[in-house]
Order: sequence, then C-alpha cells, then structure tokens
Amino acid sequence: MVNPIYIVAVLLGVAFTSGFFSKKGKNIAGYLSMLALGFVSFVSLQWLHGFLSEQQAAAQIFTTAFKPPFSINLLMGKEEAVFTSLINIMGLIGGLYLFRKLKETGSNAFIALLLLIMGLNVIVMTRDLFNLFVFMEISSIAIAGLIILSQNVKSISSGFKYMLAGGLISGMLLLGTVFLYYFTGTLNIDGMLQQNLNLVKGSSVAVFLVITAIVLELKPFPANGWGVDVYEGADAGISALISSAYATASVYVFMKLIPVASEQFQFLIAAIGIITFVASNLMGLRQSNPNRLLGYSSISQIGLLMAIIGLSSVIGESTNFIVISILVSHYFAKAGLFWISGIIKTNSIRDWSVLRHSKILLVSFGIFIFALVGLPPFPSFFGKWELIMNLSGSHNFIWVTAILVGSFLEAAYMFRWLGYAIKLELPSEIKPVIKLNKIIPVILFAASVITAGYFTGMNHEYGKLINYIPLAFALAFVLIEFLPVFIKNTLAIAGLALYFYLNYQSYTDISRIFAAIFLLGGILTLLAGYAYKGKRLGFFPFALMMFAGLIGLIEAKSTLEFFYAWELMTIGSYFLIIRGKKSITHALSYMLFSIGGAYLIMAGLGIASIGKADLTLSILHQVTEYAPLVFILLAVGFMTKTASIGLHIWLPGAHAEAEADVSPMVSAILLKAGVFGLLILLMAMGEQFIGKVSIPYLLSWVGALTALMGNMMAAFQEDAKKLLAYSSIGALGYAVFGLSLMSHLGWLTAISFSITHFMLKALLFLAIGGVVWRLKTKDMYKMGGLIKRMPFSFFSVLIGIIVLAGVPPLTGFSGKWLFYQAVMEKQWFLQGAVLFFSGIIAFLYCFRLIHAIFLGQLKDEHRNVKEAPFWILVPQYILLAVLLGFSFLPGSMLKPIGNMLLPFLPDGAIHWNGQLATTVYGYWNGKTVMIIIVGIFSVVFGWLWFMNRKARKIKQFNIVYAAERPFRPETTHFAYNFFAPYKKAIGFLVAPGITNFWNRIDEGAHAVSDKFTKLYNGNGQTYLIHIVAFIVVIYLISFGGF
Amino acid sequence: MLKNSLILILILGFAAIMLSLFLSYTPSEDLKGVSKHYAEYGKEEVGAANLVSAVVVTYRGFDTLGEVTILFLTASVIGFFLKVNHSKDDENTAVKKYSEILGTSAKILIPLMVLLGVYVFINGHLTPGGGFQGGAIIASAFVLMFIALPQRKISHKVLSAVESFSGLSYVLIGVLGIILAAGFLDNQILSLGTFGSVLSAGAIPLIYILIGLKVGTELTGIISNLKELQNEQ
Amino acid sequence: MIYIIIAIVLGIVMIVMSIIAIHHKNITLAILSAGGVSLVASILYLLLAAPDVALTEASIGSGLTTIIFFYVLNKIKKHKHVEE
Amino acid sequence: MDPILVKILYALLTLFIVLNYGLLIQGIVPKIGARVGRRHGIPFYQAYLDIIKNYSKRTRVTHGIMFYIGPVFRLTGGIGLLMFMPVIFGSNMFQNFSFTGDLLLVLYFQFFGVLGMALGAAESGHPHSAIGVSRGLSQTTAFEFPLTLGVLSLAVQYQTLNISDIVAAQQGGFMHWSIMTNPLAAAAMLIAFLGAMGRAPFDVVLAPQEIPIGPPTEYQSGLLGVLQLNRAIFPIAKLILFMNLLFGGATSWPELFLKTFLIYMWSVFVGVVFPRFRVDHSVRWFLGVPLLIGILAIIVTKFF
Amino acid sequence: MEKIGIEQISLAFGFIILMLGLWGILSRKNIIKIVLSFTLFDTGLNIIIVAIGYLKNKTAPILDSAELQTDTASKIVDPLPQALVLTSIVIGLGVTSLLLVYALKLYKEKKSLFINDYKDLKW
Repeated sequence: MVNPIYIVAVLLGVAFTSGFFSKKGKNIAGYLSMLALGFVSFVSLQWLHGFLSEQQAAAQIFTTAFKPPFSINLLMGKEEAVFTSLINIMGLIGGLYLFRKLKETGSNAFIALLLLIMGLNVIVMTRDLFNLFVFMEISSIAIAGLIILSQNVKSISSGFKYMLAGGLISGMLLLGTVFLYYFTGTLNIDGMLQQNLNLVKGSSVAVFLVITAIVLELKPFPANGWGVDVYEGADAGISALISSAYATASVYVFMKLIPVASEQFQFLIAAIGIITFVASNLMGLRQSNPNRLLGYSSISQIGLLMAIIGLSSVIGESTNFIVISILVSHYFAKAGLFWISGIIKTNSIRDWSVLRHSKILLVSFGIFIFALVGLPPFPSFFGKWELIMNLSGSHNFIWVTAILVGSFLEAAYMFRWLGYAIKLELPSEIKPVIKLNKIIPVILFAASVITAGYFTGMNHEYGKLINYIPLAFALAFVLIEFLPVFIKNTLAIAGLALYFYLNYQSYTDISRIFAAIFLLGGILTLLAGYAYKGKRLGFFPFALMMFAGLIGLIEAKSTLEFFYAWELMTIGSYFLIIRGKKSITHALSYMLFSIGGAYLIMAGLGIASIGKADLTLSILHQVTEYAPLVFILLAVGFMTKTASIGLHIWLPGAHAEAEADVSPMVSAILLKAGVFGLLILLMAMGEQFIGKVSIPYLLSWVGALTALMGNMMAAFQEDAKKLLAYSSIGALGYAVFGLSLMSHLGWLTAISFSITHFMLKALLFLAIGGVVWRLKTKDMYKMGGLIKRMPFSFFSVLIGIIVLAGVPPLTGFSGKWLFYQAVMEKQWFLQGAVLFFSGIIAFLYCFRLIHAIFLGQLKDEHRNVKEAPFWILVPQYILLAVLLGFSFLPGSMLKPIGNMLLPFLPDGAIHWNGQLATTVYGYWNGKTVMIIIVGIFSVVFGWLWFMNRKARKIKQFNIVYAAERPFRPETTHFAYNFFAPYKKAIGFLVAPGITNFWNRIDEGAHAVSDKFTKLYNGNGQTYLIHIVAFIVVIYLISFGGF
Repeated sequence: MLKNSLILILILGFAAIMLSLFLSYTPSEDLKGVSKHYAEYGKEEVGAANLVSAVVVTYRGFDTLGEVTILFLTASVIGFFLKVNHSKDDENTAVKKYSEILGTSAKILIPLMVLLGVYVFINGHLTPGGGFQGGAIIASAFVLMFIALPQRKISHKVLSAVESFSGLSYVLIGVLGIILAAGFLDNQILSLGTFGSVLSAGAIPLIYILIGLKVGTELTGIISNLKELQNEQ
Repeated sequence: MIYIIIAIVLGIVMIVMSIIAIHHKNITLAILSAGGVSLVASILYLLLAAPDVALTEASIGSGLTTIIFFYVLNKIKKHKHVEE
Repeated sequence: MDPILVKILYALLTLFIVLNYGLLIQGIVPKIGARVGRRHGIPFYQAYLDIIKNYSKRTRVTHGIMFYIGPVFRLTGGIGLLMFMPVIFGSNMFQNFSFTGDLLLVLYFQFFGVLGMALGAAESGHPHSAIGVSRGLSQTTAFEFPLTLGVLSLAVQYQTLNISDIVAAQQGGFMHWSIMTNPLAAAAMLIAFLGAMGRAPFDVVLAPQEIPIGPPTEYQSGLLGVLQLNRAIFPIAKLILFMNLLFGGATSWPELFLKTFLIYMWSVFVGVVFPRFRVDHSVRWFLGVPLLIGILAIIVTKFF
Repeated sequence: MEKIGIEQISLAFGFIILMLGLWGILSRKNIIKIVLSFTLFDTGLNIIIVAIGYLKNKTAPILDSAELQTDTASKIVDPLPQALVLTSIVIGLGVTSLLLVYALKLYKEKKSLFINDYKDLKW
C-alpha cells in the first residue's frame, strides 16, 4: 500500500512544479497534473480495494515524529478510502473533462485543480480540527479560483458571493475550533470525542459553532443562496467538481464531526437537513436553467445526507451503507448531468431535446436521472430503501414522510426534464459540439453508476437475492439495438416463452395465473410488434424491462425484491409510454403517480417491518403494529397502478397516446400488477379496520366509484383509445371491488375478471390500434363505415364489446354473474347497484366505439384504407379463440381458480356440476345458455335469410333522407358528442374535479416554490444575512437564550 | 433603515452567542493538554527556542504546509484571474517619473529590508518571527521598489522559479521525513544541533528559509500582478 | 494594572478606528483606519506575550493588506477617472 | 321422447301463444285508445297485416352484413328473454329454459337484442338511426338503475335470484305479492318499467309521430318483419318478468293474460296523461326520485 | 474587579471588533467596505484567539533565557493559539487579496462597487 501522505505530497509537488513551466510549458503542466491525479486515484483505489477485500486494517498516518494529539495525524480507513477514491476519480475525470478549458487558462488553473483535490483529500483524512480548517480554506479558495475559469459577470459575482459566505463560515469554524481547544486542551478530533463536550455551556456553544459552520458548508436551507448561484454561475465542469467532489468531502467532514454534538443537536441538524431536502426540491420545481436546477438538486441531496447522518443514532449501523449508496449515486449522476449540461450549453431545460443528436448522451442522461431519483438498479435505490426501512422500522414516520415528499418533488422536476429531452421538438439553432474529452467522462460515469448499483445490491443483505437475469436480458437488447425488429422481436418472444416454460411450475397457483397474464400476454402483444419495420430503437429493452419487473413481482420472496421489481416495471413502462406521439405530459404524470405510489408501498413495507428480523414478504402476515396504516399505504400504492378513482388521471393519456402494441401491454397487462399487489396484500393481511370501519368496505366504495367514473368518462370520449383507457379504469374498479369483498366469490370474480379484462382489453386495444395505425387519427368522429374496409378488425371489436358489456352468452357475463352472487352473499347492495349502473354505462361506450368507427358512413378519404396489419390481427384472433372457448366452458376456467382460492378463503360458496354453477342464490349454465342462444339465433337467421335472401346491397348514400340526397359522409355520420343528451343530464358528474384537484396541488407547489425562491434575491449580502440569521436561529433553538 | 435595524437585531442575537462564549471563559492558571507537552518536551523534541516556531513548523507542520499552499494558491488564482499582458509594460512604465529622493532612499532601504527579512526567517526558531514574517518583509521591500523605482522590474519567470523551487523543496523535505526520519515533515532529518544556535532545531531553519522565500516571492507576485494591472491601459 | 489600562485604551482606539473604517465615507481613510486597527492589535499582542503574532500582524495584517487595498483602490479610481 | 326435444316443443308452444298475444295487444290497445278518443281506429289484427305485408315486399335492400344481422340479434334477444323465464308458475310445460340461468341472466340478456339492433341500425349510415340509438341507450341506462335497485331489493327480500323461487314466495293471495310486501321496490320497478316499455312519455327514442326516426329508420321488408315479430314478443316477455317479480306470477294462461294486460295498461295510462320527455329530462328524472326510491328499497329490505 | 485581567479585556475587545466587522459586512453596500469589514472581523477573531492563549503573568513562549528552559510549562503562555493565529493571519491575507481582486473584476464588469448591482443570478 502506498502511504496516503503521498497523495498530498505528489499533488502539492506537481502543483509547485508547475511554476517552472512558462506559457509554452502549460501542456506539460497539464499532462503532469493528469498524471498526478491518476496516481492519487490509484493510491486511494488501492486502499479501497484493500478494505473491500478485507485484507487491510485502517491505518493511521502521522506527520512528524510525534503521536497525536501532539501533531497532526491522518486516518485512512474504509470510509476514507471510499471518499478519497471518489474525490480523486472526480479530480481525474473532471480534469479530463476540463482539460481544454484549463489549458487555455494556463498552468495556474491546473494548480487550482490539483490543490482542490489535495485539500479535499486532507479534509477527508485529517483527524485534527484546525488542520481541517486550513485545508477547507485551501479547497474553498481553489473553488473560488476555478469558478472564474470562464470570466463573465455571472461567474465573477457568484464567485464573490461564494468567497463572502465562505469567509463568514470559516470565521465561525475557527472561532468554534479555538474555543474547543480552550475547553479540551487538544485539537485532535478523536481527543475531543473522548470528552463529553456538552456538559459545559461554553464548550457546547463551541461545538455548536463548529458543527453549524460545517452544516453551513453543506448549504442548508435557507442559508444557501450563494451555493445555488455558484452552481449556476460557474462553468458546468466546475459545478460538477463542486457538486461531486467538494460536496462528497464536506459530507464526510460532517460525518466525522457530528458525534461531537449532543443527540438533540444531531436531531436538530437532521431536521435542518430534511427541510433543506424538501425546500430545495420544491424550489427545483420552477427552475428552467439546467445548472441552477442541478444546483437545487445537489443541495437537496446533500440535505438528505445531512438528515441521514444526523439521524444516525436512530438508523444505527446501516447509516454508512445508506450514506455511501446515496452519495455515490448523487456523485456520479450530478457530475454526469453537469457535464452534459456543459456539453450542450443551453439556458433552458426545454432545449435539452438537442441531446437527441447524440444517442449516447441521451442514454447517459436517462441513467443519471434514474440514479438520482433512486430507482433500481442504481445505488441510491438500495440506500433509500434501507433508509426508509430503518426509519419506519423505528417509528420515525414524520421523517419518512418528509423524505418521501422531498424525493417525490425531485422526481417531479427530474422526470419533467427527461421528458423534455426525449420528446420536445429539436430546437434548430442549437447543435452541440461534442468533444471526445467531454463525452468520455460522461460515458464513464454512466457506466460506473450502473456498476456501482450492482455492487451496492450485492452488498445488501436482500439485494443479493434479487434475480438480475431478466434485467440483464432486457439490457442485452441495448447491445443489439442495431438489428431489425424482426430478429429482436423473435428473440424477445423466445426469451419470454423460454422463461415461462422453465419457471411456471415453480410458481404457486395464483402466481401462475398472473405469470400467464404477464408472460403469455406479453408474448401475444409482442406478436403484434412484427408489424413494425426498421429497428424500433428503444422499444425492446424497456418492454423487456417491464416484463422483467413483472416477473420479479411474481418471484419476489422478500420485500426488497418485490419493491425492486415494482420499480423496474415502472421504469420499463414509463419508457414505453413516453414513446407515444403526444405523451410527454402523460408519461410524466404516469411516472409521478407511480413514484408516489411506490413511495407509499415502500413506507408501508417499512412500517410492516417493525420488529421483524427478516424482511421476507411473509412479514405482511404478522403485522402487529399499525396494521391498518400499513394496509392503507400498500393498498393506495397498488391502486395508483390500478388507477382507482382519484389516482387515475395519469392513465387515459398514457394509454391513449401509446403505440398500437404498447397500449395493450400497459393496459391489459401492466394494470394487473396492481391487482396482483392488492391480492397478495389482502391474502397476507386480511381485513383491517380503522376504528370500526372495515378498510375493505371503504375499498369497495373506491372500486364502485372508480367503475362509475371510468365508464362515464369513457362514454364521453371522442378519442377511441382514450375511451378504452377510461374503460380500463372502470374495469379495474370492478376488480378492486371484487377483491374488497374478501370472500371466495368476490376473489373468484376479481381474478376471473382480471383474466377476462386482460384478454378483451388486449383485443380491443390491438384492434383499435390497428385502425389508428391505418387511419392516423384517434378521433372517432373522423372515422366511420370501416366495417367494409376492415372486417376482421370489426369482428374483433364486436366480440370484444359484447364481452366487455357482459352480455350473455359470452364470457363477460360470467364475471357479472359471479359478481352478483358475491354481492348478494356480502350484502353490499348499494355498491353493487353503482357497479351495475356503471355496467350499463359500459354499454354506452361499447356501442359508441363500434358505431363511430366501423358503422355509419365511410369517409371519402378512407375509401382505400387497408385492413389492419396482419401481425396486429394475429394476436387478436388468438385471443378471440380463447375468449370464445371460455364463453362456452366457463366452468373450466372458474373451477380451477376457485380451487386455488380454497386455501385462502375456504368457504367455496359455488358448486360446479359440469358447466352448471350453483350458489345459494342462483344458478347458471354457460354451456346451455350458449347453445340455446346460438340455436335461436340460427333459427331466426335461417328464417330471415329464407325470407329475405334476395335482398340487394345498395350504395352508401342510398338512404331515406327527407327529400334530399346526402352526398357528404361527414354530414350523415352522427358520431361527434354522441351522448349529448346524456352528458347534458348528468355530465356534471364527470366534471374534471379530480384533474382540477391535482392541477391545483401542482399550481400550489409551484406557487410555494416561487415564494421560496424569492429568498434568493441574488444579493451576496443578503445571503450573508441569511447565514448569520441561520446561526442565530439555530442557536436560539438549541440553547434558548444566553 | 428597516433593513439596518433588522441587521442590528441579528447582530444582537449573534452577540448573545459571543456573550455566552465570553462568559464561559475563565482565565486559566496553567498550561494544559497538548501545550503542556509542548512546553515540557518541546526543547528536547524539536530543539527550537521559539516554541511557537516549534509548533508551527514541526508539531503542526502540516498546517503550515497548507498555509503556504493557500498563499501559493491565492497567488496562482490572482495570476490567472488578472491575466496581465506582460508585453505592454515597457511603454507604460517609462512615462512615469517618481521623486528622486524616494528613489535614492529606496535604493538604500530595499537591500536592508531584504536583509532584515532574511534575518527574521533564518532566526525564526530562536527569536520571534519566521518564514511568514520574513517573507512579508521581503515582499514589503519589493513593494517599496515598485513604488519608488517603477522602472525596475522583476522577472515573473524568476519569481515563479524561486517560488516553485522553494515549494518543491519544502514538499521534498517533508517526504524525506518519511524516508529518513519518523514521518512526513519531521524536522529530525537534520540533527537537532545545539539548543539556541542558528544551526539547530533540525530542519526548522531550512524550512523557514524555504517558506520565507516562497512567501516573499508569492506576495511579491501578487502585488506585482496588481501593479502591472495598474499600468495597463 | 498599568497593562490593563493600556489594554483598555488600545481597545477603545481599536473600536474607534473600526467604526471609522466601517462608517467613514472616505475610503482611503477607512482603509488606513483598518490598517490602524491591525497595528494597534499587534501592540495588544505584545502585551499578550505574543511577539510572533505581533510581528506577523504588523507586517502582514497591517502592512501588506493595506498595500493591497490601496493598489486595488487606485486601480478602481483610475477606472473612474478614465470614465469621467 | 327425448326430454330436450319435449322442452323445445313446449318452448315453441309458449312462443306461439306469446307471439299471438303480443300481436293482438298491439292491435287492441290502439283500438281502445281510438275509441276513447271517439275515432274508429285500426283493426285489432293490424299487426298481422303489417307483418305479412313486410314479408311479401319485393323491394328488399340491405346496407351490409351487420344491417342484416341486426334484426336477428334483436329477435334472438326477445325470444331468448322469454325462453330464460318461467312463464306459468307450477306448470312443468311452461318453464321454458329457465333452468339454465337465474334472474341475472334475464336482466343482462335484455341487452343482447338492444345491442344487435343498435349495431344493425348503425350500419345503415342514416343519422336518424344513430340519433335514435343514442337516445335509446341513454334512456336505457337511466331507467335500468332504479330497476336494478328494485330487483336487488327483491332478491334481498327473498334471498334468491331464482325467478321461480321468487314467484313461489309470493303465492297465497295478493297480500303476498311483492307489490304489497315490498312497495318501495315495486314503485321503483314500475316507474322504471315505463321507460322499459318505450311508450310515452319516454318514447322520444322512436318518435313515432314525426318523420321516421329511431333505430329502425332504414329497415324495410323482411328485416322490418323480424323487428315487428320482436316488437310483439319482447314487451310481453318484459311484462311477464314484471308480473313474476311483482304480481305473484301466473298459475294459468288466463291469469297471465289478465295480469300482463293490466300492467301494460299502466304504461298506456301514464302515456296518455303525461307529455313526452326529452332524453336529457328523462335521464335526469329517472336518476332522481325513482333512484331514491330504489335506494330506500334496498336499505329498508336490508336493515328492517 | 481585581480578577479581571488583560486577557478578559482583550477577549472582550476581540468580540467587539469581530461584531463591528460583522456589522460592516452585513450593512455596508460598498464592496470595498465589505472586504474591509472582513479584515476587521479577522482581526477581532485573532485577538480572541491570542487572548485565549494568554496566561496571567507568564512570558512569551520563547526560551531565549536559561531560566525559562527549566520548568518551562509553568512559565510561558500557551504557544499553540499563537501558532494558530499565525496561520489565520496568513490565510486572512490570502482571502482578502482574493476578495479584493474579485472586487476589482466586478468593478470592471459593471463599473460599480454597489453590491446590490450584482444580482444577475437569482431565484
């Protein structure tokens, strides 16, 4: 192992040597600097490797011949190795990124960089308080120097503000340090830790000053205006250094010093941290300048870390794991984002669509955003998980809430940004110049954060158990993106089929049903993908990622695995949804609702883990404390996916704007993940009560109202796919209601309903998708008469709507019948009536769908339209066959499901005799009904055909039309606002109240954000006042006066 | 005005913090903690009569290295911040004439000041003073030169060469400490010598000389940068 | 006792000079006063048995700092002059 | 004989009786109305004439396959509805195919014909058809709500969804009829019944007095004949349903004729008294008082 | 009263100077004045540090006489704070000069020393 002091020696030596090189020698100075940075990276990585392979014990490095506390000593332990490695790598890669810029400025600029890194290394390693002060000064002066690499009024004024703030803060630090020395007689941190500094008022004030100064370095809200300005004003490469390297070191200093403070003070700081986290993210909402936005985000992340470290006494031994994993994500992501920002050089995040000029940058951008938000498989995912588990496991619900709120806000602006980059129109005037030395660091960090995620997972107790194979399979498609659709699609289908074949026997019964929906359904919808030509970039990795998530849900044994899969599914589906033409806002709201829901699930799982040693999913069976809360959190979380009323506004747009085969994927398959979640929740936790009110009872009303609202909205849509999307909302309302019944019949209804809905929604979405594919419009009133051009699609839709409407004899009725038996048994008639009513409304939109598109007058421009692509029809007819089969033999489907439910709800209230089902209340024989109806139908048809066989087919406009002859199909196709009288009568029920509610929340958040940001008026002196006020207020809070 | 009164209230709040510190201070009678060790063993361990120097250069030598670095860094940053265009100097400086008396007396004073500076840092381990003070005095001498004899120039190349040389040597001495003695920056790479003589206290005089040179050149550099900026236009 | 009186006098001088430095409109005078504060402080250091610090404060705190202030002030004044 | 075959034959017999009854009632009711209004009116066998005329038309046109199948759906729906109900209580002959499904099947099967009709009409491409469908569907959804509440209330009352069991429970004098034992449910259902019959004041769907409008606008010849057959069977099937649910069913054909005729007259009576509703009015109306009555019915039967 | 020594007086003055500096930093609008206030702030801080190291009736920690070289610990003031102050002064110089250069550059950009004029970055 190389003595870490050489890090200091080499960096200093090279910096001092640079003076020898005049202007001509600045290249040499540059290369030498890079070499030095490379060397120090090597040294710290070597130590890190030593610690990770557990061959190495922490090493003390003494300066001079004397032992501490008489002289200054450095410590190289595991954490130090991690932190110095991060800093040094950032120095090296960041230096590479800035190389040209630095070279332009001359060797002095390299000196600043080298000394910055040197200073940061020492502040991480040193165990001496005053030494810390000195090297913090070095680092901040170096930063102040680097800020003005690009000299303009912005960078200079921000640098000046930085210097002013830094001067004040370091004054506090020095004052505190000296008084600590006065009280303890030593400057050694370890020496201080051994004494109880909080007994005497004076020494606790000294501690207060030191810690507050360090906290101020971490830019707490609201004393952080200078920090934000620096992020915006400095060159992006420098901001990257500040955000990644400098903040990393500051965090470690904070970690190192916080044990000096009393526990109450630690909590106070944690509170400040969390306030910073939430407030900065709130302010991030209204930012449009990328660097400033990143600045707010950086500050918020550091605030979060501050909170975590402040709470370390609560969190316990996993604090370090959490801090490092979140920090690492932040480090890579923030550096990468700043770098990208530096490459494309725009002043507005709306212009980030220029990223699409470079695929690799776009991909990296996405990776960084995901890493930052804490989605799998990135390190922060595990960190946040562990954090929430620990906090909620120790009853710290307020903290959990605040953390989740803050994270949610961050996700909001980050994903808005990502959406801009992926979807907004390319601004023509900007074309980024991409230099090799700038793009390599970005790629390197993007790759590193993935690797880091994997290692973090491997270092987590449950992360180890995660099955990464499906994800790897999905990601492998990134590598073969250059192949044509045909090959990739075949591979994807083969992969899913093989996986299902190999594993389906290992699933339990109910899981197997859902596995079939997920995987076989996936295969069916993928079949439609053959209709696409070209490469279809970016489709397969994400589609398969979604399926990987769905598989993970089924296979999950532990809570972490479950949550991981849940998030993975969300990511995949997000990218599928955002592929749609106008889906930018819908994809965002989908993501936000998903993330919100996921956070609720995470909190729920966390609370469920109270007092549990192992975190397998079975803990849900034995929730002893806060069981109703756990139940509600999880249920609401799952219901964001099932789009229950109030949480549904993301769905219509997201599903409607998606591509022809994506709509069925997200609508028919993905929504069932929510049902699956609810199912396992109910299986595990059973019925819970708030006071005396049963939560499933509430859930039943949610389900009923969802169905009513969804179906009603569907009836008033003009957009065919939106209609189907709302219909999905309604249908999922039935499923939720069925589950909430908590009876054998109810669950049987819900599961059979899920299966049927999967099939018919896939069928309908594919059929309508095929129509939209040919017609290039989704507005139904622009269609019409297509039965003549697209008879196959028509037939699919016909069967689809009959099933959907639940009209006998098709299988839709089996769901309705079961549903009523269940309602009768449970005696929830009012909800039942509401559901019945929604069922009739379903009738309205079903008719509308088929009428407006396929019947009525064919438009002139559609006279030569072709039938939908073959490959879109193939899965439809497979589904049709299955649907008709089930219609004929309902018992064959329902009986096995009923048997599967017996272990959970043993009172099998339904008896089968062949295809005849009997309950206490009624009976029904699907097979005979089918035979009778087909019989009557054939006879009647035969009779009619016999009587009317010579009927002549007449032309389109040959209709009885009060003395005039219509010649424009538009005027004779009654389709727009079809249910006008209905809307007139009860349209007020579907006033967009819920959408308005969420919009108002959104506006409110922005308004508050606006208020907050007004604090930062850009005046350096005001910032200083903030700092002093911060100190005084914190003092008053913690000491309450003199 | 409102703002000022707000600030005043803030300062009063701050004064409360300061007051609590002040009130908790009781004059102590004896040395305690590490200082006691310094006082008792400093003479044997370091061999410098000036205990402050002993602490500065040896016990807390690492701080001092940082301190030097700060000046160096400041000078570098100012260097590229101001980015003086050296070529223009000649024409501008020629125009200015300063008083003859000042010039003459400066010619006598400057070498004396430099000498004083050198004395201060060479004797840093024995008497008050040291590298920083000496360096500052030398820099003052150059300031005087800039004022009194504006036509005299000092080569930036020489300045930075001296600066680099002394800095590098300082680091090397530090590293030698690891190799030859007990640790980084250990002064015992040279023998401690007779207590109280110039050539004592191990490497302290050497380090102080380097620091003096370095600080002197750095401060001179800063000022000459400013001065040359002055002459611009 | 005499030391105490001297210290108080020095302190008062420092406070007065500080107030001048902060509040006087003439910047040149303000800078000089601030340098004066340093100089007085270095005397105080001598009283506090800190000759090393006194020397440093005198040479760096009051000397060089003041010089740098003047250089910058000069530069700014020149700018102003050029503009006018 | 094969029991299935017997069943089919009995069913055909029921169908035959009901068809003739329906056709006659179609003629008789307007006749009564005319006489009350001191007009001569149509002959009571007018419906037969219409059907024969339609089937023997020589001009037979079709707008396409769905247009052709629409009436088939419609008639299948009408016949099916009848077939899934027990007609005469206690008679093995006239149980039809009620063993294959309960009340739910009947309630949902009503839509089969409606849907088919709507689809067929829509293919004609005539905007008036579509307008009729739009109105009809809107109104249907509205009156179905109180109707269902009433039916559920009965199901709660009798703890079964089996129609025969419901009828059985009402035997033993008119005091046992649901209309007496559960007046709220009966009220809700009878109001909804007005909508279901599509007579005034809820007849804007077909708007018989104006220019041809409503789903059958484009239908003629044999296609219209099939629709007319349905128009005879379907209302009677509905009447039988209401009779079974509310009025103790019928133990013989005469009882059936009497009860259904009276129920039918109820709708006629209301139609004479009230002016026609616009669809938005009728929707709002059905979702007003009748709905409240229905909810009340459920609450009352569940908790008292 | 007799208990009050020079160290307390110095300490008090140190605090006062420091607070005066802080007042200047927060209330002056001229950038040069702000920087000037910073030097006052530093000076105050330095006085505090030295005062803390002072011990009543002890001499400077320079062992230039033989008498001091025995039982040193009871005869000298604390050398460590003095060493710290040395560092602090030098750092102060560095920071001050950098601040001044910043001020100069700012002035060049906008020809103003009024701090309220530099609000290009905000919100």
